[in-house]
Amino acid sequence: MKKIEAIVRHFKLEEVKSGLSEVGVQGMTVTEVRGFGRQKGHKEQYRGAEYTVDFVPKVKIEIVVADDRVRDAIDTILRTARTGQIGDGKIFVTDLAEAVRIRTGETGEDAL
Amino acid sequence: MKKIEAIVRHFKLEEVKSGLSEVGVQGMTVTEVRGFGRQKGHKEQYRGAEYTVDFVPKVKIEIVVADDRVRDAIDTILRTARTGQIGDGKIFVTDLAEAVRIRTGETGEDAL
Amino acid sequence: MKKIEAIVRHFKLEEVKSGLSEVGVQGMTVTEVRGFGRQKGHKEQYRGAEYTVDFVPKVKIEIVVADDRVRDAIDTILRTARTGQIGDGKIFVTDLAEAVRIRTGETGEDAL
Amino acid sequence: MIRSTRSIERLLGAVIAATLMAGCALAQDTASTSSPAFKLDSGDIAWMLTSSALVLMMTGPGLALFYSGLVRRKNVLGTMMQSFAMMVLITLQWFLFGYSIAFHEGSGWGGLSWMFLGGVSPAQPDPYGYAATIPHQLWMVYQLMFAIITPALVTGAFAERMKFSAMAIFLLAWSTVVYDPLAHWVWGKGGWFRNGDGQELVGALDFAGGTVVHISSGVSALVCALFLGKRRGYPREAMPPHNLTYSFIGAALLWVGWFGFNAGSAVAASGLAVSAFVATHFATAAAALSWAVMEWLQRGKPSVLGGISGAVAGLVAITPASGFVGPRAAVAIGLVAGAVCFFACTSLKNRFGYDDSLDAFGVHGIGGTVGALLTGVFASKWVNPAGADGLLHGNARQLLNQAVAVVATWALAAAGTLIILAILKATIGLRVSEEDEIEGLDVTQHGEVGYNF
Amino acid sequence: MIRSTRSIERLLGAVIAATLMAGCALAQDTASTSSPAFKLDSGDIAWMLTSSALVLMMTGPGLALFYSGLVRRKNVLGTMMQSFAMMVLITLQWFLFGYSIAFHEGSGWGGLSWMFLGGVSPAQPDPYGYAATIPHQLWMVYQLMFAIITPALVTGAFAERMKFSAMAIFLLAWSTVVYDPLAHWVWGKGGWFRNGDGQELVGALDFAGGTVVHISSGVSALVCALFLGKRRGYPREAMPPHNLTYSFIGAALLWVGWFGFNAGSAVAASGLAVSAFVATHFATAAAALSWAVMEWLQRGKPSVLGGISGAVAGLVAITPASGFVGPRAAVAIGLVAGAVCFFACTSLKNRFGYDDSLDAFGVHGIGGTVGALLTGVFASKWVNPAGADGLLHGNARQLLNQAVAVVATWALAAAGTLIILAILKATIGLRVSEEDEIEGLDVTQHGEVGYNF
Amino acid sequence: MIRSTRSIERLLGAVIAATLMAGCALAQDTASTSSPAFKLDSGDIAWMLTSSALVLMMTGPGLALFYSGLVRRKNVLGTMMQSFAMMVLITLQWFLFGYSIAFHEGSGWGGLSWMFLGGVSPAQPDPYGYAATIPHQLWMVYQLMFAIITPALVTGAFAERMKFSAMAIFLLAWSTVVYDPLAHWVWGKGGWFRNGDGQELVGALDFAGGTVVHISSGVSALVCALFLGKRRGYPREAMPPHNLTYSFIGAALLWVGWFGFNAGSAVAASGLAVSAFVATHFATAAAALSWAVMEWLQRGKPSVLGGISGAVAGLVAITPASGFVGPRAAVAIGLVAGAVCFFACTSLKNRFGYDDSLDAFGVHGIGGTVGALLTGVFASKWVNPAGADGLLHGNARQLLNQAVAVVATWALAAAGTLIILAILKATIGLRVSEEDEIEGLDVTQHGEVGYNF
Ligand SMILES: Nc1ncnc2c1ncn2[C@@H]1O[C@H](COP(=O)(O)OP(=O)(O)O)[C@@H](O)[C@H]1O
Ligand SMILES: Nc1ncnc2c1ncn2[C@@H]1O[C@H](COP(=O)(O)OP(=O)(O)O)[C@@H](O)[C@H]1O
Ligand SMILES: Nc1ncnc2c1ncn2[C@@H]1O[C@H](COP(=O)(O)OP(=O)(O)O)[C@@H](O)[C@H]1O
Repeated sequence: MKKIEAIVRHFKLEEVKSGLSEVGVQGMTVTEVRGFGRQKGHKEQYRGAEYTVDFVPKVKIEIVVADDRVRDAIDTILRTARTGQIGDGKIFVTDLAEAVRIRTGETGEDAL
Repeated sequence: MKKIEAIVRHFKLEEVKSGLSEVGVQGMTVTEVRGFGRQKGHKEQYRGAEYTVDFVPKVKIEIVVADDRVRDAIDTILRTARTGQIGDGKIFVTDLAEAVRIRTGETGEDAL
Repeated sequence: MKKIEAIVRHFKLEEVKSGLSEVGVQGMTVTEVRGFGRQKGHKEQYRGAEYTVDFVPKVKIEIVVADDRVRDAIDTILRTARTGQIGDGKIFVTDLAEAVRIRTGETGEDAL
Repeated sequence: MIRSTRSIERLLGAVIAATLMAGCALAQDTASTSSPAFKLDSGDIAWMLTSSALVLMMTGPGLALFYSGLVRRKNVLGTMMQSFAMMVLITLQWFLFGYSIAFHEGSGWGGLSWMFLGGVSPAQPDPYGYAATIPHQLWMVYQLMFAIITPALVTGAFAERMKFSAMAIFLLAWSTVVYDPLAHWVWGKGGWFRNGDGQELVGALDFAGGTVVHISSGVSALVCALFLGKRRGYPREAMPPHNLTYSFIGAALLWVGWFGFNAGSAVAASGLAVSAFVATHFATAAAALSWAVMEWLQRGKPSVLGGISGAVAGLVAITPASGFVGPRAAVAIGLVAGAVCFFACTSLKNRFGYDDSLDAFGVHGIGGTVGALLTGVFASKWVNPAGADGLLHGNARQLLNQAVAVVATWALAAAGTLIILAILKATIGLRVSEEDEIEGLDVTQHGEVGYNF
Repeated sequence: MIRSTRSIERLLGAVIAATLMAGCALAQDTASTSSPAFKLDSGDIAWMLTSSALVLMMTGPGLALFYSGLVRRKNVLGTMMQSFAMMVLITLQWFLFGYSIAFHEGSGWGGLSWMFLGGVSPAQPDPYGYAATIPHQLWMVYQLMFAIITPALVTGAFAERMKFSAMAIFLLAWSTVVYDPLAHWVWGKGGWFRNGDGQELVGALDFAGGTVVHISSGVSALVCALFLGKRRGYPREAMPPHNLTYSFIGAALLWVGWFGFNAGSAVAASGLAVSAFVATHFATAAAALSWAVMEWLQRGKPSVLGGISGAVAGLVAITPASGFVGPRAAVAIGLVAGAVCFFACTSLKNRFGYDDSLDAFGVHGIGGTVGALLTGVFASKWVNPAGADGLLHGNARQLLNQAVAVVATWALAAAGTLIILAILKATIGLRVSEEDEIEGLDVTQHGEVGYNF
Repeated sequence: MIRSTRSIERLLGAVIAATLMAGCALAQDTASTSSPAFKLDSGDIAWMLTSSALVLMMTGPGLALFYSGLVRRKNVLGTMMQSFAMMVLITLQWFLFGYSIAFHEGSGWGGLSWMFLGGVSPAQPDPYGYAATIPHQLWMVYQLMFAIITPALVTGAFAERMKFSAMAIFLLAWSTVVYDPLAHWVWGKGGWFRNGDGQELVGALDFAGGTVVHISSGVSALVCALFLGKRRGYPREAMPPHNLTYSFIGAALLWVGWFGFNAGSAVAASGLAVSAFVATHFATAAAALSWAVMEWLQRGKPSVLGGISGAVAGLVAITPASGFVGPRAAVAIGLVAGAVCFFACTSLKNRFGYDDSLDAFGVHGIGGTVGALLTGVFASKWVNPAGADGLLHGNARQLLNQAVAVVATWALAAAGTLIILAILKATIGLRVSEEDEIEGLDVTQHGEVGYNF
């Protein structure tokens, strides 16, 4: 099993979710994050104070999938999350040692 | 060392935390997340617009433990986070290459 | 490639970010988290009810770097995030199987 | 017996609407015939229009904010909706028959002669001298604002767990069988406790609603808390206020709006209104200090929630006394009320373990009782010749009268509440399901969420 | 042709400021010469001062909260700023020439004799009898509050996508070529629809602004929604309100403030003011119930947004009628308005697919039209001898008059809006760039964010 | 020397409570003896009751929201609590002796004859003609609302870092040694600057508190900012407002409430009140425009914070002038004030580097000074015969008088503040510990958090 973490633009979340559902990914966990990278932030001004906000709001999607689904999942994310502009985000993949479904105690790919 | 990530229901957090403390887990990091899975979301209606909200609020608990504590920790989470209803959540385990305590620079299991 | 997760104090974020930028880390992803550990929380009282809040607000910084940059990155975090007081946080390092830049599809270290 | 609660609920809405429609269709509005024996005063009208607006503001957004800030995020809209529902439903009940029950002449109740507001003139004062210098409709609408906030106060007791439909029916019924008669007893022409007519059984002083508004709502709240039972997880789970800043804003608006409530109860822009305004303000400050100092001494820190709770307790306690006492007595009443309500909301509640979620009993029930009794201690004819002297001015009798009215109010409120709740429990049920309680009222009762940050 | 929009915008600001400066410098304020034939009434002044404050409160914070709660988080400040800009810009436009256009004597418009408020006395009533017992300046500033809120209402149609500069210029122009003339037609001395002078073309009843305020803003809103086009992603993407609690607070403040709007339109603390206050309150409750019941029947749940939308619809619909009907007719108007506006904001909007983002048309355009027409049905000389009888009182003619005024208002509003928008689109452009729309108005237009939690 | 600060603080609370108790017990309220020579006016009373409520609303929730929106999330309650504490503590100080110091007859101060409000009648006007047509108690409570907001304004300077106990003691002392005497000098019978008695040293015009309220609080704020030092991390760390929407709501409520402040200062529902209302409104809009245009020109974007800051600057600057100038002069004053305060809060502050956290000095100190001086330029006897002519009407002398009053106010405020702060620093200490500052005032001072989302 692999854990895929994708950091994508907010307004792409729905599309990515639908895409992943279509290729059979049945669960995912989403977190609000702030990203720093090539994409520029913005400036804010409050009376005399001026701040450059380097962080851009993003969402992180985590999905755990069986090894043979990884390619599909990555391709789907690449397809649905891409705008072609700087700041589209990243996909990071890590190996997973174990997965457990809390409700049933099932482990491994059965837990997904 | 292993990193255990457990995605559980909000109102189970306290119980899980106490349970883990009892089996000797001394630290953890918690994140608000939204989960998508078998558990159904809800509908919202605002004047003419109707939305199906597929994501359910969950909390993610991350704990890093020595290899010999993993079993205990997982069992504790299973016991304390379970309601038996769909949506109880998952536990994911990954190998950790290194841990460092920022305050002291200690590494490995000493850092926990 | 390695993924470095650092849990640090809120008000250290800017410093850590600048430090990392200086040693050539070009991207990072930040999440608001709550930490439980040796550092004490606080008490809240609302009329008759008294709560002990064990969780302390922290930020989690995630950076993915090439293997040869790991040492530098960790050292930088240790230097910039440290106050010497309990609660400075942890650094966790995991191996990364793959990284992809969504915009271009580049993989591996090119994706960073 | 009843098969589908949901369809019943819908039916109910439709029936109410249809009744209103019918009422409107059948009865064309006509202005009252004129009578020469009155003199409207534009200053008094100006103040009473303003006061009416202020008292409405107390419920929405005032109380709605005060209460909804104290619940958990998932119930913020449900809690606001309870106050809002009173603004809507009690207004229509008042139109249909509520005002008539409360303020038409009668001993136990006022009857139904003023249904659909028939005979309530926009141009002339009421026939009984409730308000000699303003049109009858203005008195009617001003009193409506009181009728709205009173049941809204009760909602604090069963926050975060009652079905919206049950809440609506309960409070409509409660308003009809508890509030309206009680208002009649204390303020209505011919009412048993109405001071000064010479026909009353027991002359109790209640300037702006210590018994009618606060004891009635507070005691009913206690009954509700006991009857419905605790929130799931109480007191084991932490249930801190989700947005104390809302409670702060709400409390500040309550303070401001309460000038309409108390000084407006002079029903004129007169010296008496000024006196009530001043008494209200000083008692509020004193009670806020008193609660905060208690907290500081007992817990080591004065809190915002403590300060604003004290202020509300002071506002409650001065309400019955506001037109009968000067600023010194007001400060004394405030100091006592702040401390007593502090104990009611902390030690007392914890000792008995009921889940009066937002302390409607602790603040309104106890604060109202303290205020009603202290009115019998501090009232003075120097301040208001139309009132009575209290214990300190040599008239121990008045304290007794106050006690009688307090007991009667407790009894009516408790009995009325109990009966309605029992009937509703046996029919449509009172509480949301456990699942819905966990998910929250906003999504389950209203299909919305408060914040989408 | 125009090279740099940005510098033009800046220039514009500077020019406005300079003009104001010049006006101030050239024309020293002088008090008007005195005239003996008037009698100020302190009660009326008190009520009208209060009403003016209340109507300002309707825009800020009332409407600003109501609207900004409905948008997405990234546009919360931009939306508030639109209401705030009206408080600032229309005030200065009124000072420069707006008031003169609207209220100086004339048939189609009032001309420019009262520019810089010359001749508008702080001490004496106006020369035409708009308000006999209060100083002219008070009438002027009270009317200003109406002129502020009307364009602010329009902003609901193009929320989340219009450039701040374009919005400001559009609404300044709109106020000048739509609002001011329309106010003149309906209320101004010599205006074509002004009832009761005997000089009018068609005597339409509009007590507090059903045509002038609500139809004009609502219809213009529809034109804006159609002309600007939908928000990026609408209706595919979910765009739930980011903070319904704000909308609730806003709606409650609108309700409270509306007493100043409607009862204030009696321009005295009189029986008529009381009658308008009462009609307003009961219609509002009825409409809130009506909308909520519709929702309950159709969707299975009554919502907070439904309840408050219904309340606002009721407030809108009763506005033109408030000084001409009693409480029963008010309830009837409210029930109809709540249901009709519910359909307008749900079925109608979805059928035609325009993106009237915050339902400015559905609530104000439709609600205003319903109210204006029903005024012609329910109006009664019993309630207001200075008014007229409606259909139900045997005068079908009045309904026709109302219809004429409605049509004229629709026409003026639509035409005026269209022309201004077309000009602006061809010059500085109306919408923010797609990127800016995604990032939000707060950061891109104002360099700020609403919440830093 | 002092061993336990905490126990001292608790003691203090207990002592205050005990004193109040004693005062209440010893001194029974009695109504004043009657005197025939007065005539109350219900319209004036109505307006002054309303104004008193409006001015209280300015502090809570108005200013509390305006300020608390500008701080960081962790200090939101602490900041609200500072305003709330003034509502409570100054009320009781006023009751004990504050009112007597400020308004009893005397030259430098009023003495203690009216302690515990003895002799302040609810039924008759005050003996000195402060307010001829309303009861003395109404004047007293109206003035109290001014006494509350003034120290609350000061809190903007030391936001996010002062101990609650120190803040409370500091502002109680400040109110006693700075505000009360100053109010006496400018408005009190026999005061050195009180215009029109013929006994004054220098006749300065201050209609509603340019010197007494705004310069005094603003200058004291600067002293506080310098004396306490910067917030930890300022200006290196980003400290953006945590909730600008609150600041917006607060500013809008300030605008609305300020009508009570300025038009209420006519102490009657008169033409003068109307004139002040109008001047207030137009100056505010002009200043908001002026600030926003400056920002647009200098920074490329007009901001919400800029707009509302400008509005508040306008309200401040027009305050002393509001009863002496017409709308044109008001617009001129607003335009100047907006621009000057913009520079004070941006360039000036950044140049000198003090941490006046919420710009209490930049807005109130500078805006008040600008207003006080411009009053001496634009004042006109045409507008208010009881006032004086200014420079533009041929009386250069008045500008000088204004300058003298301004200097005296700066001096008193600075000296008083410095002395109290120095004493407190040497005893209980002023700032929270560095740890507490990082954790925030909410948790460390009050044991609560603002939001639990
Ligand atoms: N080295 C990294 N480690 C972790 N997250 C990263 C890293 N680099 C980029 N990110 C995340 O990816 C997001 C997009 O990166 P950015 O450089 O802006 O654009 P792009 O993905 O087009 O190269 C960032 O906002 C950040 O959240
Ligand atoms: N494949 C997955 N990858 C990551 N998170 C998942 C995955 N499947 C489920 N989850 C998380 O677990 C939560 C519970 O899953 P769900 O399918 O609803 O119920 P259950 O755990 O009982 O099977 C989800 O809300 C989601 O946060
Ligand atoms: N075993 C653990 N697993 C995951 N996170 C941990 C663990 N221990 C500590 N943390 C995180 O590190 C933070 C700091 O830990 P703490 O024990 O308070 O201080 P220190 O880092 O100085 O030892 C905690 O708030 C928590 O977020």
